Amino acid sequence: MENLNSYLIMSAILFAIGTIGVLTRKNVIVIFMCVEMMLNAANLSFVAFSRHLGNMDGQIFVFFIMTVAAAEAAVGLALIIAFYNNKESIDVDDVSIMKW
Amino acid sequence: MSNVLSLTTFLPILGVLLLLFIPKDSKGVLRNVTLAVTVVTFLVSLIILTGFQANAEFQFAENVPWIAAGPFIMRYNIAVDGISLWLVILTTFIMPIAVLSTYTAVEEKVKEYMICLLLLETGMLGAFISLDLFLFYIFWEVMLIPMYFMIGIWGGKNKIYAAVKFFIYTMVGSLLMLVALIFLYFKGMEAGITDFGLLNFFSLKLDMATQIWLFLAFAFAFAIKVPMFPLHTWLPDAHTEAPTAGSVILAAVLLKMGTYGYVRFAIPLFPDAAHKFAPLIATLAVIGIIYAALVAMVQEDVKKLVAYSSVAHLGFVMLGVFAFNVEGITGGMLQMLNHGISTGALFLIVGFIYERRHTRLITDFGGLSKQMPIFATIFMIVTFSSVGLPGTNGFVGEFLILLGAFESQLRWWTIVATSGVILSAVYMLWVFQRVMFGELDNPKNQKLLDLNAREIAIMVPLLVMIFFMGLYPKPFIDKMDPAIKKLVAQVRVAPVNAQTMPVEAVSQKMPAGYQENGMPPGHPGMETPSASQAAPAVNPHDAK
Amino acid sequence: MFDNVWLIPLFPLIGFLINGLFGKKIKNEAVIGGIGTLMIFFSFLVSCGILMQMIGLPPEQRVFEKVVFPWIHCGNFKADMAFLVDPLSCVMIMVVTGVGSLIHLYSIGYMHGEEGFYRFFAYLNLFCMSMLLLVLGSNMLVMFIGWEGVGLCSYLLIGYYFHKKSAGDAAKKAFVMNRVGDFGFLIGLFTLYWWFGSNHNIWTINFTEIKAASHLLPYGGVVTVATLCFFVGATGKSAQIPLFTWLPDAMEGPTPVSALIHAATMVTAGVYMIGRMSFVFIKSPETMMVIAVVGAATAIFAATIGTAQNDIKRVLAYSTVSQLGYMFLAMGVGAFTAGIFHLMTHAFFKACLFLGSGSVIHSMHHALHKIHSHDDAQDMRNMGGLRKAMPITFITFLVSTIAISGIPGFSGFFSKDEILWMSFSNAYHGNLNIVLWGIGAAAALLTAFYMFRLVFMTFFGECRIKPEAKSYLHESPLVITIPLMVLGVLAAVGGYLGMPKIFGMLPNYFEHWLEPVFELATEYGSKYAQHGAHPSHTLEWGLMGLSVVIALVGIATAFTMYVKNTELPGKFVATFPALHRAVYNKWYVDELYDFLFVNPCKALGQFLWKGFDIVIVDGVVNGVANVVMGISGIFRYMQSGYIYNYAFSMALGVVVMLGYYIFK
Amino acid sequence: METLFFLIISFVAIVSAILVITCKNPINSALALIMTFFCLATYYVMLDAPFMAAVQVMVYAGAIMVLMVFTIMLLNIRVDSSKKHSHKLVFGSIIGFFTVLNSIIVIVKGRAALPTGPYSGEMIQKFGHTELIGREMFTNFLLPFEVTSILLLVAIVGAVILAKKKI
Repeated sequence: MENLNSYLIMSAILFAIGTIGVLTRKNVIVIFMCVEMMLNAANLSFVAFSRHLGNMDGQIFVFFIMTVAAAEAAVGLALIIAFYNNKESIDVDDVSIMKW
Repeated sequence: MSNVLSLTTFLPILGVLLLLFIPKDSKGVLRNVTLAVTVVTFLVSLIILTGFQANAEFQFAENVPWIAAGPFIMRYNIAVDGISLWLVILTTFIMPIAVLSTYTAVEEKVKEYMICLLLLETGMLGAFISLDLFLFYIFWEVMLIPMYFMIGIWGGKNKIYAAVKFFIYTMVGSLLMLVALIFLYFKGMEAGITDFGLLNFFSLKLDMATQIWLFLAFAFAFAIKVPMFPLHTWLPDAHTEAPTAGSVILAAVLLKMGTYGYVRFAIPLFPDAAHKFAPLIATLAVIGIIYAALVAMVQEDVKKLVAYSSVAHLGFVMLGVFAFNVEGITGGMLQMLNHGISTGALFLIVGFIYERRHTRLITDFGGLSKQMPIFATIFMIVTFSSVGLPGTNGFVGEFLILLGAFESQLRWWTIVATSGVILSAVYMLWVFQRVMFGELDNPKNQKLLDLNAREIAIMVPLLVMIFFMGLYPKPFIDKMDPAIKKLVAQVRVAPVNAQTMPVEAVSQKMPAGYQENGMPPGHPGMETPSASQAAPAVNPHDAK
Repeated sequence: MFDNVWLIPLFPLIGFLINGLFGKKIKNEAVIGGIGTLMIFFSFLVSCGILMQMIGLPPEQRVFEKVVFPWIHCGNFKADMAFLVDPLSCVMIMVVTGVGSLIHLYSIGYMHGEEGFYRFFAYLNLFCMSMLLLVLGSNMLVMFIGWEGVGLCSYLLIGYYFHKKSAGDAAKKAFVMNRVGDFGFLIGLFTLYWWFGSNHNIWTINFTEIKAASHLLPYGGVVTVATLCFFVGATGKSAQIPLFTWLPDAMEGPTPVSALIHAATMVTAGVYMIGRMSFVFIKSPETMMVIAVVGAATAIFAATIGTAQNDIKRVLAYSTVSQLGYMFLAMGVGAFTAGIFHLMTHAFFKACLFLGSGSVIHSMHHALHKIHSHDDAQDMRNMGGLRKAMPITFITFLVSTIAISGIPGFSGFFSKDEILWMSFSNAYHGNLNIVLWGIGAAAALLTAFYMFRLVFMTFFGECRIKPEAKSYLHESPLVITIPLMVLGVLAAVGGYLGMPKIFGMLPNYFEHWLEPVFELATEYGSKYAQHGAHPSHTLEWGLMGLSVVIALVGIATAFTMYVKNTELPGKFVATFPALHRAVYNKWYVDELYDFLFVNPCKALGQFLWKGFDIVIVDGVVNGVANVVMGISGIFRYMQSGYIYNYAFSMALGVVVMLGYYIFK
Repeated sequence: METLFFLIISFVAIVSAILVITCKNPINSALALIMTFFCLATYYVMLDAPFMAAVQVMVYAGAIMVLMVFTIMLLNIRVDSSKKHSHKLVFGSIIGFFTVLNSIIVIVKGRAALPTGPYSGEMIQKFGHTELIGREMFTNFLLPFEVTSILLLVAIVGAVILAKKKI
């Protein structure tokens, strides 16, 4: 087993890359994938800590996060399809009616 | 049957659940189910009425732990006494009538409308029976939301403005009350009170400055709801824009929340401050009476006129309540019921003609008596009830209020207020004359139909109550009397206490004679209230 | 019998309910009218029974109180639905039910064919019930139910022809003016209740209890305040200055209503109330003086207006106001018995006069209707010479006119002369007495004048109605003339019940009858009365003769002006145009009130609504809202709607917060 | 040996993660993301959590990514049409940089708590990871586990409604 810190740093890097993706990309699906990546980064921390502390709770949480991710994927993709049906586009810049 | 009170309160919610399973297009079913739910609620509430013992105790009490969040302990603590009993009954009584009045008035979004009505009923009932300050606050807010939607969705032309105005006005008051409530709770914690139970706070001895601030916060919230001059301007707008049932409920029950709040919370919690502010509040009440009457006189819209007359009537209630004697408060309580019935009936009447003509301008009418004799008769009876003619309900309350206020230190206020009796006759009769009398010259009015069976069925219970309460108010007074006597005893000691400061200032100059008079230093004259409270106070922890 | 006193108001109530609820379905006028009339007649029978029983009792036992059910009990306050039977209320119930029955009977004929026939009888019964509650109430609150109840019925009946705007206006005016009076009544009630309660711990509004405790009341002071307030109530109900203007307008109602409500019963409620509480009123010399002065002033003031009116009913209305002034004058000079006596005789002759005028109007209306003329059936200028067409009406009318004018032998003479004599000889008002008497006498002159003017214009001279209508003029049916005849007889002989002692022919039954009611008041009054030399019989005879002469002068003037020399009135008007205009327009009192009260109220209301409510209160509220909206209008540009902007700010926030905790 | 393996895996993970956010074609991004997920599964194996690794592969790499790829295909979006990418990239990179910086400082400066739980490496070897996690899941976390099913149900209903209707 490797040192805890290295896993955490790895997790941080993946999370940051995911953030950058969410902030910079315009394609909704890619943004969505980046969100998944951020969730996975968090999962990694959970598992690493769980192993370090000798406690299963973290892994159970990961399990739940995966469930949520699955649910999110289902609903989110449905939303994207609905959006595409309306706008013929999946560009987030086209979703700007949520303003003043 | 120990939790009949909860049953009454939450039956409408069950009704909401039932409604959820009914398709929204079957309007008839929706209406009938709602009506059935409200009628059943009324019947259940009659159990409370018949089982109620005419004493000063809180009855049908239910007290279970509810939320315990750190230092905050809220309990589901409900009960009725003579003060809230009749308001509960009034609420359950008015609801079927209000529902019945919407059968043809509301055609869009019937399901949502009915759900709003039922939620509103739960909110109102809950607020009347809560003995836990926090629970009260929650119900208080619960009432607000359905009403907001009722005005905002099913209202008239200017509905959004009216709804938002109503909401913001009420919300400002509520938030002040919330702050005061939490402050009061912390004060209570210092004195060893562990939850929000209202009865615990009665024995809390607050110093004058605290009392004043807390009273002001509470009074402000309630004054908006009453509404008292000059915080009344939301009322005409809300009433004019609200659908008929909304106006009826607003007038009949929601406004009573304000006055009830004074009787149940603001005055007994802060008796000294209440006494200190009595002249001010009486002044506002009297201004309200005269002012609203004068303004009502020149209204062009019938509904607005009725709304202003509400302000005047509730001014009377406030005057009676702040007389701090049995007659005044009994009169105030009776007047609340009377106003609920008479003004509710007036709004229904306005609703009837609005449904037929889609206008409420007085000038559009005239001579309707000829075309609608039944309507004319009912309108007249209700008008005279509103004017306070002896033999109708309006008189008993108004008379007791004026009598009580005249006995108290508010004598001069009373004399001015009594002149409101004249003005009320002026504006009510004038509008009656302009709508019902004269030539039937508007061609649109010549084809008007008289009331149908449903509309008559709506009005008959109200008319019966108008005469019953006017001719035989004894059962009403008897049930509320002990509770009011207790309240008066609780409050009456205060004048001595209110003079604490000057008396103590004087007593320092001549300590010898004064202290020997049996006045314990610090809280002169406070023995009596604690004694009177010791007996009835239901300890919330034991009650379970 | 006393125990059944509650039946008296109950019968009319039943009649009201039957006619009110089912009258529309019944349709048959005879049934409706029959129910209405019979119900009040039953009350009359019960009243007779009570009267008989009371006559059989010794005077000091003639008080009986019957609690029907408890009404308002609250704290110290206690008011039961209870009835008080004593000689005074006995007189009143006899008058109300007796005259009431006759007028009901009359109405069957008079209202024949009217659209709301059932409505009329329902209201009439309701009125009788309220009036009976008023006179029978054993406490002020029951009295007040009746007090307002009669106001209500008056409202309903004046507004009976609701399609006429003037009727609606008049009804409203009557109710509102009555309300002004009620305001006074209530304040008076409160004052008395509060004073007794806080000073002597006697919390009561019961007449008997107040009477028992009345020795505690001081002279003047709080009693003056209370009684003045009560008197305001009385002025409203009994149409005295300053609240008299509603009564002439009330003539918009059907004529039987005018007879019953606005002549015989309701308007006398104020007098009755003062009589009922004489033991309180007498304790305030100031109030007594005010009452006397107001009464006298009203008597003369209304009489002057009466001389210039052309509407037959309006003349009678002003005459009523004037006669009520007499009654108040009597009350004010402590001659309670005389006041009540005049109340009774006035009920007879004025009811007869109104019904007679109704008969005339009925006939005129019928005739004008036949020729499709729109001439006013009530305008005396259209009448004349009717005595041949309507002999019974004429005779009864004439008898009543003689009675009201104060010709010896008829009822009005005894009561009016008693009042005049008492106002001259009473011991309360000192030098004011002569003035009071003078005004009373002057009013008597005017009364005789305008009443005979009315008779002459209506029944004598040329017939001024369009010739083609003449043949349609005829005597009214029996159902109308029978009440006229009964009342005519009563107007003639009713006075013998209370013949002044000075005549020595008959004992003054009336005075003896009411003695137990008023003796306490007399006793209190004697405490401050200035007893001068006892006025001699010669003086009394002299004044009596003088008043007869005055009446005759009035009659003679009227005869000259309206029979012999009919150009005289025109000349008179031409000579004093301003005076005539003022009198004709009722001294512009209505306009004055409009200017002083009505218009300012409306203007104030408008100002408060448009100025205060909308501009100031709502302005502040909306202003706050607008400020919030303005500020948020700037901040809203932060909401670009682009998701990455929101995500960016969120991420930035997280980073900054984290950074703060790390680097702090 | 293990360190080297860790570094290789890390390298692959970071490169594929960067590919996710840089590829123009969403399909490519998706494939890169699958790669990242595999790397994470490898980490889990290294952390003595084989069950988690299996789930990771099945749920993420299998189910979710297939769903995504389907969506991409369904919508037939080829190339990200973004033009003004640069300034956003700068801001995004700054945020990303500071995120990493913050995290690393926390990780380096902070000290993890000492092991408290009973699940040591030996224990996992002895009983098997799947059994341990199952025991935990169906005893202490039974209620949340069941609630999860409702969440999924709601998600299914939501997805069906959203995808079906023309909103």
